[in-house]
Amino acid sequence: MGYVKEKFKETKRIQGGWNVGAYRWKAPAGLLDEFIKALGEKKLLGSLCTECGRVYLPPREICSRCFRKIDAKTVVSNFGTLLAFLVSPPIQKGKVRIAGMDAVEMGWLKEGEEVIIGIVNFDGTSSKMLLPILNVKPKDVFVGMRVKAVFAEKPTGTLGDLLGVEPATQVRYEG
Amino acid sequence: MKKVAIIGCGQTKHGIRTDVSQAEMVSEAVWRAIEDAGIGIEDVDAFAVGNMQGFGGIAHAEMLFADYIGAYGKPVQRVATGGTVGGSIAQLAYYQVASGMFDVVVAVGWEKHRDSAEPGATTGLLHVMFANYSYMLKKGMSMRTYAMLGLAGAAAGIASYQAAQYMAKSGCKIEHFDMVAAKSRRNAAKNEYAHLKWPNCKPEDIAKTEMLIWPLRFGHVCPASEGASAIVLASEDAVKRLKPERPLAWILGVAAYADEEADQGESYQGTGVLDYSAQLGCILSAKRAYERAKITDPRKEVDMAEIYQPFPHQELMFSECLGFFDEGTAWKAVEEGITEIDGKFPICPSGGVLSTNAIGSSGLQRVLECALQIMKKAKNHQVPKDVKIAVAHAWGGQVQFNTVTVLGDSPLR
Amino acid sequence: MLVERYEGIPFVARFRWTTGEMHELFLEKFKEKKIVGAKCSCGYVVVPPRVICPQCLKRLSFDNLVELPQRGVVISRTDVKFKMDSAGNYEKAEEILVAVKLHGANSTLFLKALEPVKIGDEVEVIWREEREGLPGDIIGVRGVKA
Amino acid sequence: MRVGIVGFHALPLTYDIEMTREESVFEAAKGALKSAGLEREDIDTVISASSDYYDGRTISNSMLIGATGAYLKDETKAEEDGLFAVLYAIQRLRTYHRTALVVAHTHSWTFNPHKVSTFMLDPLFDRHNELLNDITLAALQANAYMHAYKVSEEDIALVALKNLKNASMNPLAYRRLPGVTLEEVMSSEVYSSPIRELTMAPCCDGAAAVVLAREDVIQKLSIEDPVWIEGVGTATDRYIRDRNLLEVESLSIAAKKAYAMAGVTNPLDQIDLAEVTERFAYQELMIYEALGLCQKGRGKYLIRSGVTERGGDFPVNMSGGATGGDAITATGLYRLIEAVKLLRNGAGERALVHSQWGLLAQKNIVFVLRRD
Repeated sequence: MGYVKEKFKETKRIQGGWNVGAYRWKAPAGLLDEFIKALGEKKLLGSLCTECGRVYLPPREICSRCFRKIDAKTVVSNFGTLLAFLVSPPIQKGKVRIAGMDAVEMGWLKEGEEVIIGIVNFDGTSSKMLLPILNVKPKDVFVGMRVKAVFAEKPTGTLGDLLGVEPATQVRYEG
Repeated sequence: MKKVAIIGCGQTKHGIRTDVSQAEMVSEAVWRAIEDAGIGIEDVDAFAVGNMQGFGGIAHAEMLFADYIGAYGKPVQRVATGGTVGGSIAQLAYYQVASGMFDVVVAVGWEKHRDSAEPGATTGLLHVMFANYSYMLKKGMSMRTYAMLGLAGAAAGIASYQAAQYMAKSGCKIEHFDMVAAKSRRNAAKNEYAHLKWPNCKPEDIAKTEMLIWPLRFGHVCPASEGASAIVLASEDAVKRLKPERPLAWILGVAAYADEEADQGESYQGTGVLDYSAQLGCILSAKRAYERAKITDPRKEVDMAEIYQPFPHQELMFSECLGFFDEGTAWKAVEEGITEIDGKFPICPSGGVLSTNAIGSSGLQRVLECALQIMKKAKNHQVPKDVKIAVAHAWGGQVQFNTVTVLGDSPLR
Repeated sequence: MLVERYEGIPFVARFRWTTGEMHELFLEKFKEKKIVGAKCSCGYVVVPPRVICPQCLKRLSFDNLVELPQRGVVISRTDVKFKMDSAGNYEKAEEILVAVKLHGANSTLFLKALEPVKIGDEVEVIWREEREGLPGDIIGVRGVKA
Repeated sequence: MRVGIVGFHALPLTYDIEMTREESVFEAAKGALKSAGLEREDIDTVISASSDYYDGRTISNSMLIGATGAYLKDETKAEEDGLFAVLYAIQRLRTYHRTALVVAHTHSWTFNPHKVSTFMLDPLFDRHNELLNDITLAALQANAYMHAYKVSEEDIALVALKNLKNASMNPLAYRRLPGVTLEEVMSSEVYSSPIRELTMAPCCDGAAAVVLAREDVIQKLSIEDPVWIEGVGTATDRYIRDRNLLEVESLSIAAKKAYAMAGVTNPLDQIDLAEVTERFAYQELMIYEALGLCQKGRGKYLIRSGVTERGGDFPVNMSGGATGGDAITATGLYRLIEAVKLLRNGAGERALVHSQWGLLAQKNIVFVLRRD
């Protein structure tokens, strides 16, 4: 039988636009820069609320829970746990458009690849980051998997220096 | 504090409403609700309105059609909270009346987001993160990562993680999502105002649909619908005065506890939310709304619920947060048919958001549908069991807002 | 605390608003250089025509449509010295904007004046040579010599 | 049950503020709680006011939950002027809630608010007229009003001059021009005749917050010197095409309601001062009329005779009003805070506060405040 959808009469359409790209915003100066600088040293730098002890990654300025400015920074582990993930179907040309451009044509995504993105909780933080999961096949990914950060070989001083995560050594009983 | 009744309900057919303008669509719902209440516009003291304005491309659209819905010369209050907006509108209207400030209030929520030429609802959803993405690109995030995040972005992405987290906690499988989705499509087929209908849809039918983003299939996704919902609320005094000759539903308690944004803070700052499926805000809102409604045991006292579930796992997850099932067990109730239209505890007999999602309308529609069930006016999707207490839920923001509204067939004791 | 400023990536969200049948007809009539309004039984004449009377809230249908004269009276005017681009930046301009009530209509239309006019002046609607049934078919108004 | 204002904080208005949106909101919220002598834990409900179109962020409150102090609290967002958030707070305080925090902000630097006004135009017709926006519409209304009631450009300039002089004494104001003259106002750049640079409110960045509480809670917590909200009224008008441009009808209705609630029968006698939101100087004259301070078309006499000047019988905008700086959604809260400060400084017993929303003040809201 399938879907039953009511068709409504088409009436004239009037075109218009909203120049969203013309907006501008502000970020706390230096907050993300310090994080990026640490990436160049293959380290993850979070902010530490000394009131509640939470560590936010990437750094955060205001602790919602304590309603105060966060006052300290700390390096956290490069290892973490995969809390959740999703897997895209094999990427096809013409299917993924980003800002009006085809992601395959632009070379951003590869034809046929299955993109895996995960929610990663790095050890010692109260936060999670959304990162690509690299060097693993979808069938080998599982919730709870131990992962480690993958950094760019040659740091460029950008957010791109954190490439994603890959599986860390999974320790199992071998008796 | 005044007791508050719902005395009229009106909604438009939801779908891709190419036949009407935004103003025409909203007025359709408003006038139906007023007519359904059997009152005149002169009886209406105030309006509670809302939508997500970026989606339909008109800023503060209610100003444009104030003279379509009879709002001129009257107070109009506007709220907007993302997906929860409809629930927030209902609660605003509740407070307007409960405060004793107004006697009769019309609440209306709507969305006309197919007026956006961008695919789906991306115009609106993209802009939750547009500023952050602009910053991340400035800070050197590669276009590859941007494309990957964009691919998984918007609501489907967030829902996928949430689904995976829920699966990990509960042991439920994708086939249970198929069951929920099939139930929703079947129920929607009985609802004249719903968008995506599939009479007698079976889980196997859903299972045949392509994988969108694992673990969610195309068959699991809500449509981007256009439509409007409106309800008329009245104080106990107004009910005595207007004597509406119809069954009423009463609002017994409301609450809306906000959690921190889950995905990203402003300008790519970290947040402290780890589990998208935990929904502490929903748990707190439910607890407080039940307290206010004098409900001590929701499992015994609540008869049915309309849950905000654009994706099937959310019906399971939220039904646990709302206290209807133990954590991680709602999928078993689905297996047993408990949440079917004729089950022991029907959930979303209207088909829910999974089958009809006109953002600003969706949350309010949950309240409206609960009211219809209490009033026994839901026609083909009326649940057979006698509904005395119903719970309407909405979810939104950046995985962070929940509104819980408890309705009953008689005023709060 | 210092801040870092950043701009949006270039992107214009496009819209294509549906008109509904009544407004569609209003625009279609532009092709014939006609302006229609809707006359309610309360006497109010609304333009563009619409499904609900803004005065008394009665339902209006195609039966209420009336053709309006293309002349009206200037109820206000202003010399506009700026324009805004899509990003909200100002550009210098020298234009005249008027508020006009077409004869027999109660609604006010806001249109460009193609030549100087005063409050109280009689004006007529000027059409584009090639009309497509879109709002832009009306270029503006021009004074009518008595 | 009476509701009182027990704390407030407003950031100095400025353009291109050296703060993020989040920081400014946080400072306003924190400051308001401090001035009330309360902690975040004492607050039952938080209502923010902001608008997605001005912020360029869909769900503009979603990333501000931490900064407004709303984390795990009964929260919502009024998407309009902050005074509507205050109205909603009053409604909530009359039910379950004992205390409320209202926070509003707009950073005009983010995107030109006058451009946002064009997004309020009917996209099926009016939006395609490139000349239409809130400034040119105001110009049309001003000319129609001036023509009908023989109001001169000088009358309008006098309103602006009064407000500019007042603003220059207000440390929170953005536009401070000490010693500004009538000639300077009347020769400032024309945007759309008769609207000039100095006869319209400059859009700027601001954030403000107020703490409200129920009377019983105020007594229980021994909170000192509350300012009571005695009356409130709001109403909406028709869309610009079907409205009488010569009056602000919705404001007349709103004012009447607020007066009735506060037991005010003669505002000029019973109210001591007013803080109103005049996005354009001519609007203040129309506001006088709608508030019932004088008859229709006679607003000009109030400004000519100095009644509304500082030191006059009924001072209006001793803070400088929106002419001193307009932070859109926050502007109503700035007016409210200025009025509370004036009452607490002994400028009078009763004050009127007004704000507006939409094209040509389509929506208006009025409060009557009283200090015991």
